Amino acid sequence: SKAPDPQTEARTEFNIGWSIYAGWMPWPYAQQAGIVKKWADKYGIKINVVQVNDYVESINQYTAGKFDGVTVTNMDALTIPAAGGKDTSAIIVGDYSNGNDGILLKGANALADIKGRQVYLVELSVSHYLLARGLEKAGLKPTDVKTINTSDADIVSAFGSPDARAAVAWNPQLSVMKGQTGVTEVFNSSQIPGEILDLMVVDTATLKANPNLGKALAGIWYETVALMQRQDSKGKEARAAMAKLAGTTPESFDSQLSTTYLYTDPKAAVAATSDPALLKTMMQVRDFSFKKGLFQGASSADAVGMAFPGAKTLGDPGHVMLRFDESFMKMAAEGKL
Amino acid sequence: MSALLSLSNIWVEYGDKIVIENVDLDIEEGAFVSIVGPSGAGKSSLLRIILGQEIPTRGTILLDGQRLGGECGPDRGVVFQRYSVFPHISALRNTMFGLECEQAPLSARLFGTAHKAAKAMAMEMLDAVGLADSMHLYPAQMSGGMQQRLAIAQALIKRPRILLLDEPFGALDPGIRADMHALITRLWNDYALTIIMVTHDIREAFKLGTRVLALDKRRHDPDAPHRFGATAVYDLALRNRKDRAAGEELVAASLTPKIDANPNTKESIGHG
Amino acid sequence: MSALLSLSNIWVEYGDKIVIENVDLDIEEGAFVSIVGPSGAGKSSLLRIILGQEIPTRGTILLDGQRLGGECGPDRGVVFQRYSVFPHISALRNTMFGLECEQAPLSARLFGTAHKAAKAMAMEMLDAVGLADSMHLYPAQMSGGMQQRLAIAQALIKRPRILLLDEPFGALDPGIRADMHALITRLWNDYALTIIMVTHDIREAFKLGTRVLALDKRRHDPDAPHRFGATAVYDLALRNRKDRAAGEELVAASLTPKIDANPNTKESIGHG
Amino acid sequence: MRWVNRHVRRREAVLIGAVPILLLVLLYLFLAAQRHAINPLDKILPLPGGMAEGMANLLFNTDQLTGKIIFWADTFASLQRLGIGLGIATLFTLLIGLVLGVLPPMRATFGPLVTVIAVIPPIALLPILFIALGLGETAKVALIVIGIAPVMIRDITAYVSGLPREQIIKAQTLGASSWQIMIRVALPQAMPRLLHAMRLALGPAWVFLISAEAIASDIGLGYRIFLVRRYLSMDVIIPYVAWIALLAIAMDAVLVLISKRMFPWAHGAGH
Amino acid sequence: MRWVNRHVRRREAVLIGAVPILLLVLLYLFLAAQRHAINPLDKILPLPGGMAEGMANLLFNTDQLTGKIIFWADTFASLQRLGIGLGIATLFTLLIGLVLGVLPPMRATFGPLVTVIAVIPPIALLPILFIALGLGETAKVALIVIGIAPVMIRDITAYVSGLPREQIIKAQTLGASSWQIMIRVALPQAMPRLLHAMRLALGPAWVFLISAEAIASDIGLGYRIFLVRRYLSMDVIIPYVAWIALLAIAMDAVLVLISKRMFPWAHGAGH
Ligand SMILES: Nc1ncnc2c1ncn2[C@@H]1O[C@H](COP(=O)(O)OP(=O)(O)OP(=O)(O)O)[C@@H](O)[C@H]1O
Ligand SMILES: Nc1ncnc2c1ncn2[C@@H]1O[C@H](COP(=O)(O)OP(=O)(O)OP(=O)(O)O)[C@@H](O)[C@H]1O
Ligand SMILES: [Mg+2]
Ligand SMILES: [Mg+2]
Repeated sequence: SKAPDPQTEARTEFNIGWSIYAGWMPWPYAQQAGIVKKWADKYGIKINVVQVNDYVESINQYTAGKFDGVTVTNMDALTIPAAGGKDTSAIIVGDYSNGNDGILLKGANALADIKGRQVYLVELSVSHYLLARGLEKAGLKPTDVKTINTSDADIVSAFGSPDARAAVAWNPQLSVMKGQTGVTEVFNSSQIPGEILDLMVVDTATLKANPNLGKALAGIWYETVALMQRQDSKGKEARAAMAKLAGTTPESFDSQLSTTYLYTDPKAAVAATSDPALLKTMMQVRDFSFKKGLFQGASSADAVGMAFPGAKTLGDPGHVMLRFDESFMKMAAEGKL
Repeated sequence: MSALLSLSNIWVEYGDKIVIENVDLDIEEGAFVSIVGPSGAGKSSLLRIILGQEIPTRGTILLDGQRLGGECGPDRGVVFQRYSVFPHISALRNTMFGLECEQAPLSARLFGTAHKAAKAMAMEMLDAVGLADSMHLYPAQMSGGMQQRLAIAQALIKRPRILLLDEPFGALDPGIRADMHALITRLWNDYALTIIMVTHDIREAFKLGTRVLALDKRRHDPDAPHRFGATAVYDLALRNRKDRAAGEELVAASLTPKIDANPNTKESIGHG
Repeated sequence: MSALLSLSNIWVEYGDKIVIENVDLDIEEGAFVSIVGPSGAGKSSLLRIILGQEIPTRGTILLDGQRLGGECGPDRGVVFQRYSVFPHISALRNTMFGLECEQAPLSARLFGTAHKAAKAMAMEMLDAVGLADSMHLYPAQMSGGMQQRLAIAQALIKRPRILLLDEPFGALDPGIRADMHALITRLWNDYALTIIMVTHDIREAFKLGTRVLALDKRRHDPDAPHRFGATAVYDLALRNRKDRAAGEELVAASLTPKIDANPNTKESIGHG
Repeated sequence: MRWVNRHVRRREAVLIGAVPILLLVLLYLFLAAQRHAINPLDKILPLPGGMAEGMANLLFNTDQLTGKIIFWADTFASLQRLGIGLGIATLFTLLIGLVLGVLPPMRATFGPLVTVIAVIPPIALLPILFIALGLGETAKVALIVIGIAPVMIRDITAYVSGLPREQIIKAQTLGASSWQIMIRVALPQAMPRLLHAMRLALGPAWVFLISAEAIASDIGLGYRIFLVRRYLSMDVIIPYVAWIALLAIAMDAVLVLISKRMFPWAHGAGH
Repeated sequence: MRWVNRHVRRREAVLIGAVPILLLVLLYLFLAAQRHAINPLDKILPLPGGMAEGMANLLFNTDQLTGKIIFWADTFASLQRLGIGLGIATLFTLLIGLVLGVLPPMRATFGPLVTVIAVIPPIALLPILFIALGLGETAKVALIVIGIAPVMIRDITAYVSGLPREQIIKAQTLGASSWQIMIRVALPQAMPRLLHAMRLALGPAWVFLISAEAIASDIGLGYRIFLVRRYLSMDVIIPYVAWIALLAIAMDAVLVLISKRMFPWAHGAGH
């Protein structure tokens, strides 16, 4: 809170927060491998990639202005910073969850069997969203289950208790929980493809004042993703390093990647971002969030506006707080970085 | 041996320091032993050893021919020099404590008639030490002398076979002190107690005791003043008044101050 | 008024209980006041009030004509009845404490020559109370009498204008007690101290004091024994030996026990 | 008058003691107003108006599922857990602390075990706790007990074993057995210290309660705080935390009162 | 011999004290073996072999980034945070505890504030803490300090203000000012209790350290525990927790030793 607002000033040093998730591991790896420094130097800036062990806290810190950018899902970007009045731009659509989130039951193998059970999940998260979508598809009402808020750090051990007979989780926790005896995955995010997106978002004002930040981030991302996709020893080495950073084995990390639909090619990412389907997805996410009361105090689901490529908007156009900005991905696609 | 208590070759040492050296002592059942001696000579230490609170570094103590194992029990009662009573209970309950422990092994509390009887006994004892009016006070609300009397009442009510008293009347005025003398003499007679009392009042020692033990430092080595090794320098059995008077003079003379006293002081010793 | 200390209409009450009632007292500079009286009469309470540790429920105390505000300072030294010294420092440091506080307001510790000088003074004082050999002991390693002497040394080294002593020689044997009498008399003479001493030894009171105050209960109401309201029943100024002898007899007779004593006891009173 | 001697009267003390707390509140308001002047939508330090709005929903609307007002339901659930946890911990402390404090062989045998349990951070071993005790109320209460009891036990053990040896000797000369010493000498004297230990444990007890409710729960003050933390809803978190502090201070005051009423000898100045 | 009187010699005590801990370890091994008999892949109670495997990687491989062995790097980072946190908390305790304990007006004024701070669960206000202090070392150390200092301060304040009034009076008659009473009477006598308070604070200090590392960190014992928790890698968590316990017990032993060496008067039985 110094006199000149740091978010509208041109600056040279930026902090980007990240937390452990298969689709976000390229960030710390890029830092470790010197890719971050390479791109930052190119644009004459300095980027600190800071790990936050607790996902929620990383978003809180971003909302509070301690980070200029953060890795986040589309739903949390909408309901946390955007709904909190922080104008946020999603500049990289990294991947969508293609099975990285799932609903697990013990001693049952159909989603319909979830009826009447207590479901352990991180409430008001993408897990909650996935559960809502699953229930909808199974023809169940939200009141057919009772949710128990469970911290993401503890959900694996909580599910180990005989008390817990249903849970919703994401990877890497999901893969561990699935491995327990008598557990079946009855629904997962591959059945709602493209609805759970993993993003890199930055503060809109900062981005406007420092477009170089967006360029550097896009440059870092696509170089790293390209590297990790390689099937040679270099790519394998990169993936092994990421696995280690995530605290797991290369095999487990590869299996997590297999349920992550990475937009390795910037063109694909641009296409996905410009696809009208994104509007539909975000509408669904928004309506769910509003129903759950996540737009604090707002009178309608339209209260928080969203902007999409091609000047399309959703909700209140005078109060746009979340912008899907494809321009940096486009530059990467066109090799202009 | 017919001795109730028999100490042989007792030493008390603290590291390099020798406090008590080679004390041999036989105490008969029913004796009233007064122990006198200069401050710091080891009187309290000796009492603590007989009590079983401390174990001598050398030597053995036999009680009824049995070796004492560093444990004290209801056969030995004690009034400590720094009269310590239980701070968390009233004077009455402090006095009843011994009775309650004896009669209610499990709850250590009495009810109904047993309680009434114990209370009556305790009140009688408190009356004897002049604390009848103060029975509901906590120790912190009492004067020094009152606490000392409470400690006496607490120990006497159990009528222990051996009663160890460490300067029990130190904080009392002459009037109450005389009452206490009477009380202790009566209980000693009535219950055939064996009493060992430390006192710094030589007259008191000779008045009450049937035997007076003077403990004093054996060595005054300026190079090792802490290795004084006190022992019994006099051990006088008193059968009659003549014995008493002679003994008192002897002991008072031997325990006079070593520092040159001014005339004023000298005069007082003449009196003593 | 030329009185150093002037108490007027002092009352000490605990709730319903009246301990001291309407005490008026003027103490001249240089006086040596002995206070005697039965246990629980309020002697220590009176001392605590003069010390400033407690505030009387009624009445005023003037020191040099100034009202005492419930605070004590280096002008008044004290030896408490339960001789309390600092448990965490050695005898030597306990004795040096007052000097260190005076000379080093900030660190309360002395170094170099100042330390040496203070240490020499403290050692001299410890020698005077017979603790020269024990200067490195902690209080817990000392006998009762040694702790009491340490408390005396600690208070005396400051040479306070007013010295308040609450049964300071209670735990001492006659030899050392005589030494202490000599010491205190010498300091009182040399430094023109004003001393107020509580004692239960009437002979000591008359031997040392220039004035003897006998505090006793004013009422013995069986329905309200706790509202005794002690006050000064005798206040004797002593100028010569005849005064002393007469006073001693008077006070001793008036403070005799109220309970019927057995023959054995009676005899001792004759001696006292 | 020297500061050591300036005693403050009861009623004045309450007033004086309130001043720094009020200043803290004022400081908060000042900082919040400052942040809001720069960014009216600031979420981190909400103004009282914002908090009132944030709380209104929880205070006046009933929950559809349970039909209860959320705020009171949360309070009740948390207080129940805390009360049971604190109660069990206190009971354990009394039993174990007395036995270990009075009986040297027991202290030698189990003292090190208590130390080991005390220094193991329970939140690191949650998985084992879940398996042993499930995910229900038991586990939450157990976490509180495991969190606070070892510290309390160690404190009481140290206190009891440090009682003047003269008292133990004296009791024995009066015929007291080990058991009688335990219940008549050690227990009553340990009580004021136990109440003191409970007071000191109140803070940690709330921490463990909140941690437990953060892990798996669907009601409770800690649950609500961690739920809305996702949205940085400090407008709810701060009133909730203030409420927790208020509850804890009330408990603290009650414990002080109990101690003064029931154990006057431990508080009366004596001389 | 009555149990109250059975004193255990130093060397025997160490042996006897080890027995329950060994039994606990045996119980663990028994339960783990039982679970593995049912499900050889059980992750919750790993067998020693499994733990050795789990730890091998952390113990023998160096981290590419830092070139250090992860286990030692974690240990060093955590110990540093803990040490600084504990040190600052102790310093605060000494300063504030003494001032509040000795000077009644200060106690009346700031005592309630300390109580309020003590009962506010710091983990509920983590967002504010991290925002105010950043995500670096400061915030982690601060969480430890805020977590343990208030309890310690309250304990020392209560202890100091409970020193026998005679001592304070005596010191004044010897000419001591409030300040001198503080440093020469209260401070040295509070030291053994302070060391006791530090010992009791060790457990909570580790809890807060782990909580802080769980949220924002990239190195440390707590970080590692929470990192592998996602995979239920009890084969790493349990050795780490055992290591934490060992470190804490070593610190505890050091504190006891310091107390006995430096303040013999507080431990010597006297009479
Ligand atoms: N807090 C208190 N509550 C009630 N009564 C008290 C309290 N403090 C002291 N008293 C009473 O005050 C009276 C006087 O006590 P004080 O200590 O002054 O007696 P004393 O004359 O010094 O007796 P001693 O010679 O035995 O030391 C006693 O009867 C005692 O019971
Ligand atoms: N823990 C200890 N360490 C060193 N010396 C000790 C210890 N305990 C006692 N002493 C010494 O033992 C000696 C005897 O002490 P004791 O209490 O038996 O004396 P006392 O004859 O009762 O004296 P008093 O008449 O003054 O009470 C003293 O010189 C004392 O310094
Ligand atoms: Mg003695
Ligand atoms: Mg008195």
